[in-house]
Amino acid sequence: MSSEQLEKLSGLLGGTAKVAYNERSNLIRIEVERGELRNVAVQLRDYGFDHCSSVTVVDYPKEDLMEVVWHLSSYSRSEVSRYTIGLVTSVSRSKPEVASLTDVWESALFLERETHEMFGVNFVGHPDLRPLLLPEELMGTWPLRKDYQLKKKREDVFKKGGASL
Amino acid sequence: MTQEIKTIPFTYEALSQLKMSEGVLELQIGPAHAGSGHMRIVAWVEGDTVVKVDPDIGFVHRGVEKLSEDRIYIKAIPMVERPSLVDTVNANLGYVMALERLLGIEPPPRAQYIRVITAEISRIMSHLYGIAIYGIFMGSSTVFMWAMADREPFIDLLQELTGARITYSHIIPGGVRWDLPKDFAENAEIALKYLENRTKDYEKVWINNPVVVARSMGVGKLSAEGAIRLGVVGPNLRASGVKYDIRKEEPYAAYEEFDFEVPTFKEGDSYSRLLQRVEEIKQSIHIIRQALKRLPDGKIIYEDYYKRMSPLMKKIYDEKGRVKFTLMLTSLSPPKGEAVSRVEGGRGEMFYYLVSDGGKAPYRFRVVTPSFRNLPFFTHVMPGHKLADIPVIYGSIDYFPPEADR
Amino acid sequence: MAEKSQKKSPLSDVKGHIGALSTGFKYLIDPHRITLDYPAEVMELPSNYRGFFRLIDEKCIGCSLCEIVCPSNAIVMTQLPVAQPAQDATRPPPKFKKRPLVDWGMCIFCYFCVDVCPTEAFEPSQVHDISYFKESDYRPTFDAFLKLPESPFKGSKKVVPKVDEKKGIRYEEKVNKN
Amino acid sequence: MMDFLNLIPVTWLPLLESVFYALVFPGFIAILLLAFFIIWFERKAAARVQMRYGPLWVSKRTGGIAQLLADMIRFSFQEFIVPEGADLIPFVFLPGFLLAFSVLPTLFIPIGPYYSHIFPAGYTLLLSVAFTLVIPVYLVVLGWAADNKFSFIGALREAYLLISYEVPFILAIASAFLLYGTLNLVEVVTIQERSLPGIILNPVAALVFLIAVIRATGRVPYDIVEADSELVFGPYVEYSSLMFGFVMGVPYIELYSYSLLFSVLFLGGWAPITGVGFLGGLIIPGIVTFVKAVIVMCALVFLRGVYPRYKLDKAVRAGWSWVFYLALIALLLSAFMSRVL
Repeated sequence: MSSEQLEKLSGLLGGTAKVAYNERSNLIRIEVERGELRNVAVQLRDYGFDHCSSVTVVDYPKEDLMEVVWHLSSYSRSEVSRYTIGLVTSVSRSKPEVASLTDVWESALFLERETHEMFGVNFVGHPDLRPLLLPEELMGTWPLRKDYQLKKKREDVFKKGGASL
Repeated sequence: MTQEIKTIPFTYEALSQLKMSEGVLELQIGPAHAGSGHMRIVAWVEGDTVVKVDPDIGFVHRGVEKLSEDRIYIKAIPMVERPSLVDTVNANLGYVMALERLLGIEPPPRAQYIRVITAEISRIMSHLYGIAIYGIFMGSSTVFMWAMADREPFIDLLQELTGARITYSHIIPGGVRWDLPKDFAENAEIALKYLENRTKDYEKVWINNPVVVARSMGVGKLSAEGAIRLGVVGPNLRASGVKYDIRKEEPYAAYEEFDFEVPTFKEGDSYSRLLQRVEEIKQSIHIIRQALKRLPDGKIIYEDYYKRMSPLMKKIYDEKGRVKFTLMLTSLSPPKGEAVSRVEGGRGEMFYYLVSDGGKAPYRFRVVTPSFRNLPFFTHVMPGHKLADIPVIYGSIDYFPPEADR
Repeated sequence: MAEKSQKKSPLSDVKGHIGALSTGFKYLIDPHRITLDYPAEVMELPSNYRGFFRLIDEKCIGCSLCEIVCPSNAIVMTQLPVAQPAQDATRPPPKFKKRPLVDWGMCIFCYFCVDVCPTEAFEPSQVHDISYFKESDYRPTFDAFLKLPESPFKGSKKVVPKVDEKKGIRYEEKVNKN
Repeated sequence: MMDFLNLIPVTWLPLLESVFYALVFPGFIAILLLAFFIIWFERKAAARVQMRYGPLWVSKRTGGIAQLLADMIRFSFQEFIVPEGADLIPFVFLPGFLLAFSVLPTLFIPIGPYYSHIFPAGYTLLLSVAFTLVIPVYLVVLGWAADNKFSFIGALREAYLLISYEVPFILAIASAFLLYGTLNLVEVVTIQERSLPGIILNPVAALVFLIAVIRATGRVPYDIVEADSELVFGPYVEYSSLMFGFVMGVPYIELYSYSLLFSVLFLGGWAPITGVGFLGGLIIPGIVTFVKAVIVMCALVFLRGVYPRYKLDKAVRAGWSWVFYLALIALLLSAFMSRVL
């Protein structure tokens, strides 16, 4: 991404957002405070990043924080459609709560639902946070977190009368 | 005389507050159903009209992301292929590209060309599989058998190359595992010619078949603006008129050296999605021919890796064109950092996000597959249609449940 | 850009019906059959087909690289006693040797192990259609792992698949010399 | 053979002939053998179009013709499951009714000039059509009795399609009646022998008749009632074992009676060959009508290899629009043609 486009983008987002450019993956990483999240998202959408291609969480138990990452890219604006934006905001592990961006990007609907059931991040304002991939009895175990060991957890599922694997 | 389908409330809130009138029947088009595949489509039907659809997926969820966290990097290659079993080369290519972007290595040109050739053959097979499922969902077992049988020449091609029918695990960080056999070019040309004169039969029996036209034209309409808002991918996006193909927007693996066009349609209904796939098969044939003509010779694994091979491995590589795995490959530990790679699979954009902490196994590995991105078709596009349109829309978006569940 | 043609007129319906029926009839007269009469005719697979493989004991050095690289953890290294020579030679061979054992039920035939082995100790074969009655047979003993399983359909007619312009896949009778 | 006939006291002759008529030739035994052939032909023809072999291993030398026998044996060993919520009496007895009523029309369709000695031939056209109309009613009740959402929807679909396609069907029959001026099918065939076969006199009526037959027996473009990718198997979803075999065989028997009627009405029945007496008047011409009916059945059954499925609301709308107009045209055409005849 040419440097002046980068400057224009970070200038647009105001000083708070930290912008880093990963040249090999055409990835622009934007770290944002939780409060700032919504208006940065709205600015990005108006700038041209019109859909969300992935929502996920990178879990750091040692630093006791979870990074919630929205990956955005653009269908409509062809000069930026080459790049992916990684909109990152960090959340505490004890009470993981973040504003849901489904009203900004409707395509984040099922992605946020899956991230909720896998990590337990509560997306405030999401219209329909039911489990998507996992059965009801696994809600609450947040299987994709680092502290969920695959082997040990299988016995608990057996004890609770879960499906025998 | 296609009657106007009332505009569908696009926002999810409007859908979830839809009041259920008393005469509504809740249909569980469940996992064990001839028209649902490995998922349950819960449809609220009033008379013959679908009022609301809620897809309940996850029946074939393997947990690829969790499994990859305590396995060395190379082990994830066969695992990544399994969910999108019909388009294995693109899935494999996406993961390996993310790994190469972490490691900072580049495969030699010949390996890039072989990747493009196998990826395009895999795209043709994926489109043929999509047409087959579309056919059987609309009731024509002929097109199902034809499309499945027409994959056979391509399966035979890649079987000569890699030794497996579908799960090739052909692409490794830094290049590919086998070189093209000698008569690969002629066989490929024969297979492509066969498919070209088969499209005439498909046109007569399927594409211009009046029952197909009547059944799919105007069904599952999605405007370009709606497609962008719902974030759908692949042929379904292009059939709605959005000209977006990752091979053109963010070219990878030698795609910028070939000239091919990205076909788009305007109507965005099930019929144009079918035509979109046929057009894309023609473009893939065009690409394969160019790639085979201009195939550079040279190594199929990057130089530094070849130097580390033992004399026995070098002998095998020179004689049989087979890449042996050196210790470098089994104990990959890329530097700390993250990488994103996007690949235009047969069904659409495959998204890979790899975070490494310098260890032997990926710290976080995120896969988003095209079928998962096409889920909004169920909730937003199907309501308002007839019950008989559910399999038509389901078949036209080429939804593959194991790929959506990962 | 490839514009889709709108449905023109009922005439195109009639033309469509005739086209569909005539193509169907054409195939009714001379069908391009692609399916094989499986147990009677067996497909001859290419030489690099990834089928069952066996261990060449002399070449194996017990480095357990195959166990490390196997994606489905199908290979397990086992301790095997080494036959001690009668008189104690100057340097008696080690009492135990480590050899891999494969569980065919778990194996996905990706041939990572065959490709990682530094001494080419695995000999591949094209035999793939093997099934056992007992689940335990899927974990062969060490001596069973040294021999290649032969296909149960050795007697049936061998055909070689050839890509064909008109029929897609054409099967040629394989005339076996011996 | 001939002297054997006059051994039987004369008074018994009509009874024996009608029993033979009902049970052996165009009746039950012929239908069973034909069901073997037609189901095998459908699967084999579709297989040939679809680049595969179709049923083969059951009886390899004869190309798998005994497939239906194998299916029947398999069905008879399966357990017949009656769902809890199902309404017992209709659920269990209706398949039998369906089977019986689908065989009945063949009684009233003459296949030889000798027919009038066996049954009064006066209103054969009306009677044979009347019995074919009863079957869909049983189907709707059957779908309702099975207490399953999919079979309920299947039954409703049958009702919709029944009404929208019976009107053009009756109009086609009326135009045939108008064309020939008589309800007696034996006379219809004699008229066709004098002039041209019905399909040339009034092709539009023949087309509408065929479309209605495809809808009534659920052949492929119209297998909307038992659409497997939407309703799994329509009204028959809850059936298993032998009942399922019966219910699956009913459309084929219906197809047989319809195509027998079609060959008599439009293909000139036993036109070229005619004769007198039991053997010459019934068996030989009967075989000609039978072969014409089988050809019509093979043509209708072959559609499975070519077409996908039609949609319910489009099929119903088509039934009331262009199929209905075609039927009216057929009526006008036969009005005109009857002047010429």
